[in-house]
Amino acid sequence: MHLIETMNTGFFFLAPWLVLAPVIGLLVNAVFGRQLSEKWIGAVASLASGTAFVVSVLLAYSVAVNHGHAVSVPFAEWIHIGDLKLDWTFRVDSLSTTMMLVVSGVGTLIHIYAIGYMHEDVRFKHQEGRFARFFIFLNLFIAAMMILVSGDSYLMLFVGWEGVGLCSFLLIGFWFEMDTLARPSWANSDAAKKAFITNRVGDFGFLIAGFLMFWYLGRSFQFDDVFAAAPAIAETQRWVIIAITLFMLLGVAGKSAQIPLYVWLPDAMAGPTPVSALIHAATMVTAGVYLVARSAPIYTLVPEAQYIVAMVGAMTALFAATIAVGQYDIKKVLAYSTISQLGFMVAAVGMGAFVAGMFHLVTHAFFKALLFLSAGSVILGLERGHHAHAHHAHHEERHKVRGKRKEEREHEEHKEVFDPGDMRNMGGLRKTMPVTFWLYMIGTLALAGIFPFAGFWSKDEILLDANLHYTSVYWQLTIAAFFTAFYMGRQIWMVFFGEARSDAAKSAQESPKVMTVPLMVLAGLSVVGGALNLPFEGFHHLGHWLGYTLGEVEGLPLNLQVAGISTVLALLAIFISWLIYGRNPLKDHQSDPLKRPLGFVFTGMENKWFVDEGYGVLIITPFKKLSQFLAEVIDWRFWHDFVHDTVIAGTYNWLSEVVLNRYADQKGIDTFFNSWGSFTQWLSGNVRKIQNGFVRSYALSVLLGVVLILGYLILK
Amino acid sequence: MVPIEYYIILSVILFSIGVAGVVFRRNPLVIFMSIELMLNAANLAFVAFSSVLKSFEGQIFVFFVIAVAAAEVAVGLALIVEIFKSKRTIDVDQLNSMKE
Amino acid sequence: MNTELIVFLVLSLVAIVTAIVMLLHRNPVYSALFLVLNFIAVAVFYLLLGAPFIAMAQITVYAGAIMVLFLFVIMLLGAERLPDAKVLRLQRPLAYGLAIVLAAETIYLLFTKAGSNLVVTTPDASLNTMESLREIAMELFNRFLLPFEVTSILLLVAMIGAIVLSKREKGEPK
Amino acid sequence: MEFLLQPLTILTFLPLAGVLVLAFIDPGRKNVIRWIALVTSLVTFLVSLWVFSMFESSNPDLQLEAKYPWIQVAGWNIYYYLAVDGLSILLVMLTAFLTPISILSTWSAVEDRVKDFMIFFLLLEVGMTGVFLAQDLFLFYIFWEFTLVPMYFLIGIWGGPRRVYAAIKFFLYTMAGSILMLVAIIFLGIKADTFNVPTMLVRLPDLYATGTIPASVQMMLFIAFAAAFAIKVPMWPLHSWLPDAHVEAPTAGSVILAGVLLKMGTYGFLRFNLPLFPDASVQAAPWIALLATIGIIYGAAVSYAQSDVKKLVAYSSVSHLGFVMLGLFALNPEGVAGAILQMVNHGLSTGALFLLVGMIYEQTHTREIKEYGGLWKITPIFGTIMLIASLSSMGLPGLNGFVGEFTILLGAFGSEAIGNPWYAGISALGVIMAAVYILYMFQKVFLGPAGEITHHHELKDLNWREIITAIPLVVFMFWIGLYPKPFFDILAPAVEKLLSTLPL
Amino acid sequence: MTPPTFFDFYSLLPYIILTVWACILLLVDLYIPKGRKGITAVLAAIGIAVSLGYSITQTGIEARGFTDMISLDGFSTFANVLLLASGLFSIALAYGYTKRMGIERGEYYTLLLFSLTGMMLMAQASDLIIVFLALELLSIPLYVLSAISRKLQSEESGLKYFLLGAFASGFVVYGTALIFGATGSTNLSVIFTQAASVGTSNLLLTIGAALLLVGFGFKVAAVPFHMWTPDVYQGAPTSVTAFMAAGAKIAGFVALFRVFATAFPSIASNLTDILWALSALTMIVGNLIAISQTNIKRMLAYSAIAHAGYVLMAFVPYGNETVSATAVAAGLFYLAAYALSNFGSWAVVIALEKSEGRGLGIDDYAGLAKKYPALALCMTVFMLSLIGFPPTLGMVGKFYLFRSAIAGGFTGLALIGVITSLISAYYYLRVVVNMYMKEGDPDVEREPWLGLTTSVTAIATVVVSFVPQFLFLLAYTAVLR
Repeated sequence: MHLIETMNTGFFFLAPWLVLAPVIGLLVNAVFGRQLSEKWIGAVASLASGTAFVVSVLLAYSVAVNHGHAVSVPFAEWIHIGDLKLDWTFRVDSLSTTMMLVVSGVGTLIHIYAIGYMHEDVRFKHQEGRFARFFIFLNLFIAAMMILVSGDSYLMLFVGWEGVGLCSFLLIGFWFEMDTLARPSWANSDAAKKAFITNRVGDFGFLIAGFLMFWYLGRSFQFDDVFAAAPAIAETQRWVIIAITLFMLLGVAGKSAQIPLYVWLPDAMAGPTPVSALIHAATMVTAGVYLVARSAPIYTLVPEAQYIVAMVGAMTALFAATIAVGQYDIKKVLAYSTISQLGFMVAAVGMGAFVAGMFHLVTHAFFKALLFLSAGSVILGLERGHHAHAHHAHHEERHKVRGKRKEEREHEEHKEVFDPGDMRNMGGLRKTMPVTFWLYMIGTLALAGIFPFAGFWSKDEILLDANLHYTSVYWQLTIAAFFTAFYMGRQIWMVFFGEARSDAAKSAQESPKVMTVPLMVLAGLSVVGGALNLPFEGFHHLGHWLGYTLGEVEGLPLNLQVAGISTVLALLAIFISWLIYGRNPLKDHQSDPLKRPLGFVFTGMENKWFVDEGYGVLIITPFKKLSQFLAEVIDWRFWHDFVHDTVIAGTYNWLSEVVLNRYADQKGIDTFFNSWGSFTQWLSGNVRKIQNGFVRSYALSVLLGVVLILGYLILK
Repeated sequence: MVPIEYYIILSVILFSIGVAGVVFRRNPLVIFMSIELMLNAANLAFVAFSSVLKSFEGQIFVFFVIAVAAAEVAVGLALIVEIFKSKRTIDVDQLNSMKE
Repeated sequence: MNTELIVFLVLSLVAIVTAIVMLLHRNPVYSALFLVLNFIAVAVFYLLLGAPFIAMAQITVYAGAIMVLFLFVIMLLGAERLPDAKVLRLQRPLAYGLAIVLAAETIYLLFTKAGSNLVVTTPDASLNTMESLREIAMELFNRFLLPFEVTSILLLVAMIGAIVLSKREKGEPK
Repeated sequence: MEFLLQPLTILTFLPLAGVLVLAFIDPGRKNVIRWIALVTSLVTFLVSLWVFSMFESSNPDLQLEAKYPWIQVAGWNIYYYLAVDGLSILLVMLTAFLTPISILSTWSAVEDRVKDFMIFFLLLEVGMTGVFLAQDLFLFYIFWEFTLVPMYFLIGIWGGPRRVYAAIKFFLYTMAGSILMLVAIIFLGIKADTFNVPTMLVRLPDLYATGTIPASVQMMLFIAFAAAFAIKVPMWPLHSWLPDAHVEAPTAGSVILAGVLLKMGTYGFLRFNLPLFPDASVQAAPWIALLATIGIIYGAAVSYAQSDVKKLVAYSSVSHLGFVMLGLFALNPEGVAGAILQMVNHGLSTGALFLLVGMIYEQTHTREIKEYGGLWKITPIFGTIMLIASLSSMGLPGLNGFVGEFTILLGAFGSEAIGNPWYAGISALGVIMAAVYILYMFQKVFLGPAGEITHHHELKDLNWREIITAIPLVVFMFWIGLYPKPFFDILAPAVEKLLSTLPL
Repeated sequence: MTPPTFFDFYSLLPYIILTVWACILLLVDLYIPKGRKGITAVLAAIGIAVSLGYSITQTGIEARGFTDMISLDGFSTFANVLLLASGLFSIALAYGYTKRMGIERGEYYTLLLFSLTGMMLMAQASDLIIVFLALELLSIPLYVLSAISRKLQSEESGLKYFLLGAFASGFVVYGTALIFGATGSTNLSVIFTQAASVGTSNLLLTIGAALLLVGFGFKVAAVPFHMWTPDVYQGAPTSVTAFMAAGAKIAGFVALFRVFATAFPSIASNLTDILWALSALTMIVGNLIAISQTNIKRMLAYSAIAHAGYVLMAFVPYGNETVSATAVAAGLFYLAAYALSNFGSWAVVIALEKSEGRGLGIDDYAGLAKKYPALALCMTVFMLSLIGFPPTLGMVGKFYLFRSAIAGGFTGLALIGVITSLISAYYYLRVVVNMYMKEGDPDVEREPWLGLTTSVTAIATVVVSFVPQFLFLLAYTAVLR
């Protein structure tokens, strides 16, 4: 660890600007957003993100020229109390710069793309005012993500970790008053909430891991301190390390959408498509992978935990892939695909194949962003087609309802709701949207792992490692790879081939340049991205680069058997998908041809194996019931009303009735006053019965007093 | 000679009778008489003690008690008469207009 | 058993019986008359105890003036015999009970439990002289000057009080 | 009369000057009255800044002492003794800070008997500041009880439909706790022959060591003090008055109640229970931690089931204050400092929540969650500020709530006094649950389709006055969240000093 | 044969002035035309003021006079000042009220002065004879005053007070007789020396003291000797009630303190438990019953009972050498605090009382704060003071009481005290609730003397709570040694 002062070359001092640039961008838009035009807003936001990218490049360069030495750039003190010393310190090393480059690079491209996308999206939804808000959130996300990847302690990482969770919430709920089909609904906001809360469950794991770390591993959250202390503890208190890693795994599962916490990610597709691309495919969801990679020195101490991580990843990869097969929504397919691919990465880092995991992370960022953005392009294309069609048809009607509110009008216009994301509404788009089609093809091939696209190399490396370490993981991943190719093939055939199955698809229009150009860049990267880390001696660039941080690992040579099996399976899958979907294109309103042969299995896939419903029954409903019970029965009726108002009051009532009073009379109780008062009041009402106005009784009372006093003196 | 205890016991008995009268009679005049009986019992005790202790103080106290009793009677009887004028009865049980 | 004791016992019997009759008699006139008897009996005790001055005061002030006033008022108000009590029926037995307990407690405390405290002696009749009367007078105007004056004020106040209570201002309802 | 010129005296009693001026104003001139109250509270805030500028944060001892013999008859040894140290300065500042904000929030909310309202409010400020500054138990007790009176009126006169019930309940509950404390105070005062806390701290160890005050009595004293403070906090299960008081109180009252009055309870634990009864504190720590943990989980769960926004926020206080208690009785620097900071945080965030809920209530006159919906679209500024306050309340890193909650949980997790990490571990679940109920509230009110209420009311976004009211709170949420160092610098020396006296 | 000296008279000067003044007033009143009895009131007030002035000059002087019948010391001076001040307040309250209620009679003030002399004598008495005579001297005018209104309730209250008062004096006389029998004297200092030589086993003395306690307990309205209080307080004209509630109670306590602290310390171990029980019972019963009252006069009557319990609490450990001084001082201090709040609250009651005797329900206070904010504020101060809540003198007073109880080792009693204070908060606050939180249209008599009394007592209640030193000092120097 070197401090900035000792370094003579490099741009390390720029590190804070990774965060500051997007923050400035978002502040500019927040303050002046109303005055600025859409172009300016987009430009400011993209510039902010671009600045972060430039800084990332400079930092990467600096790391390179300093032979990969990790450098800490202190920025400010944060929390100093007792043994706790937390600072805002940036850590620049090869691992973090890799992430920075991916985040800011892909992020900038998506910013640019979003200028075009959101321009149309806000218009279709008649919400022009929201354009600026979107970019504010995007910049906020970049800032948070930068904090996450550049932090030099677990806590700073956690700050970014929660920050991106917030952005995810805000962006998923961007269209918070509607569902994905722009109908007034709670659906989008539900999805947003679900994402945040699920993430928080993961964060809980992270927090506990952090606490354990602090109290057992050297009272620090600094990566270096923790790593330094870990080996000794692993000798003496092994359970601590295991607990830390497993609790951290819970965090990883939350953020990177692994079993059992992946459920939020498919719903997150409620956000605008650039969000899906940026947050829910390329960057945020990979934070978990980054975390495990970052914690490599801890994980390698406990192989049993590593095995669990790998198994979780592998199972997720396979499980999500099966669901993807049964989806009709173009983005849902990609969402499950993302979960599945994240499973690959988590499995990789779990096995200790950190480089492979990171490699796949990078390439996946390229091609999955590409796929999502292209999907967005498709959706907007359909939307345009739909509007062109609908505008014509409903022109007359609109005049009549001008007086009504915008949404209501919107409402009535779309009585028959058109879903531009449903693949069953598509078909034959390769003719109307050729550019998008080709870009989508590249993404698909990369994802399916076809040689020589980027995905082939990275996935292959994971499979290589899996083959070496855990056979079960290897086979699960291989099968998942097969499914991947299959559902992507299915998608291509359904979306771009065959005949258009809707009016909108017929009149779909290609997207503007501002959207397609970034896609082309991503497509290029998806093609050549594999070159980062080819499995040949001397070409392990990424491995070497990450080796600065993770320790030099010898790159694995190409194993033709593994590569062969996966390639053959992928091609086979695409072929089968052609047999089913390509040869006989889907007709309008025709159900999925797989439905009949697979039966309930397909129903399971289609309905996500009913996991959401299971959670509903097992966790959400019981929690709701419990809290209702606590609130209404325990707290209010029992504690507030019963104990305070009835028990205390009742006991005294009973006492006063039995002991003091034969003429119980409740009229005196002023119901206005609180119950505690009324019990004493009642009691006192009974006592005062003795106060009956008779002189004789009063004298008796005096006499009684005297007799008692004398009696006491006798007894004393 | 009669032992002092006898006097004291007698005085206690008279006092108790007076107390009982105050407690259960309803005619304020009789109540008042009972109070006089109590004072009288106290006086008896005083004189008895005074005689034993060979001190005049007790007797003098008794003298003052008698004077005070006279003063009380003046006021008390006036009150009773007034009440009778207003209410046409002197039953103390009827004096409960304020029991709430 | 000497004569004095016999006198004492007889008189005390008289005193107690008259007191009880005073207590129980339903006609207040009889009550008042029995009280006078009681006072007279007590006055004799005073004589026995060597306090002739007090005995005289007892008879003139108490039995004479005060009780006459009582009788006067009773006659004025019509010697009302109150109807039976409708409420607090328990009052009477309670009063008996508690009064007996009170007497028993006091006697027990004074003579059984505390036994030794009271110096049990017989009264000294030597006080029973004219000399002692003079002494009382001297005491009264020397040591007890202040109480004496206060008593005078007290009587004045009682007088004012009685007047205030009975005198109606002009225009007040009768 | 020299004591009148002491900074802390001025700070405490300055609002009285406003009260005096107000007393001679015609009740009909409402705006004049409002301005006078506002200016008074602002000047008080300026004085608090002046006090703060004189405060040396590196000094762990009591500072700016104003100590004058007050009642020195018959062995009473009562001093007029105000002083501030790292434990209290933040709360003093919070009080001075929240009062003008609350007054500003009543500008259009209180139309009825404005003069009385402002007088009570300023009196309340006197009491609260006094509680945080008093170093003599007698003086403390006076301020402590005195705060009840104006608050009682604020709830009872300007509150909701069941205001009288709530006001009386509030009064009796709080008083029920403090009377036990009164007995304990007197007992201590007699044993130590002084009511002056610093002196008492010097004398008590001897009394404990020699057995003049045996351990069991120390525990009873601890409990007597704790009774007063725990009701005020309120700790589970003594929280039953809180929902009533909060729901019925007027907005400004809720803000102050949540923002400052509840802190008096936790502050009491910190200032009196810990140093005065060190052995008992250490002994009681696991039990308090248990109650705090139950409170955290219970409060969060109950919040989630509320249909009334204000009630939801009120119950969230039970949960949040549970964190504070957990931190205090972690008895390590992380926990205690975090707890103090969390007191401030809770004042800011829950104060802001009540403020904002009040602003919308003023327009709609309903607090039923289900009648709302989609407000963010109609009132974007309001929604954004509410979002920030909500996030702060649920402890999002970067905002103030996180710093407090994290340090508390961290402290409690490794606390020797509590003895096991389970309480902190379970309490951390409260972080999830906080997200559940806060997001539930935020979603149902601000997200989703436009609710029923928007059909009946033309909702307006915040006006300038309301924005000005809310912005300072937001600024501090970010400040403490991003750069809490100055705050911890203030706390650390005093906390270290406090903990050094505990038998750990 | 030693004629009384100048010192004898000097030691009793305030009393003598007042007595003489009262006698003269009685004559002067004859020449004051009906309907202008306000002049009598002013004259009476002047007399009290003169007496008060002399009383104040006696501060710090200790003397004994009239063959040790009376003593002048800090205690008596404090009590005299307190009593005379109460007298002034009582006249202020009566000034307009008597006219409004049609009971404006010159004798009213004369009787008041005589009663006051009785109270003062009570404070100075150092012989049981004087105690007894003073007791009667203060009581008899009160019996008459209670019945001075021609209303049935008033007469009824007078008779009840009289019968029960005489009954209680019977116990006092009998108790005195027993004490005399045990010690051979009625002089307090003689009793003290005699009693000390015999010790705690002297049951004759103990019973005598217990019977005295009954008598004093009756005067201060301690449970179970309290039952006359609500009826009498309710029936008597309110201005008389106020005087009774303060003056008679102070006098009763002063006598209790004086007699017990100077004569009976040696038998404290016998009496402490009795005092404990009386105090606890009084606090509990008084406060509990007060809750259900709907008539403010009755409510204040029960509150007066309850306060007797608090004062008694301080006195429970009176036998403890180190504590008894504080106990007496605390009691005196509290009595002063109580008297202030008492007169204030009665003044408000009078202001709201209608000539028909209406306006006495607690409901009649609804809306007072809106219409008469100053009056409502004052009433709030009094209520808070009676609860024992800062910033009022009542709080300081209660603190003092609890302190001496705890110092004497009676923490349990202090606990009962604080808990019953909590209970009392409930009914006092109900008045405040009515005034501030309910709608109503109360009507208030605006009388200058009433207003003055209300504001002076309210301000004093608050201000003195911040600067209680001088009162502390006075109370502390007033302790009996």
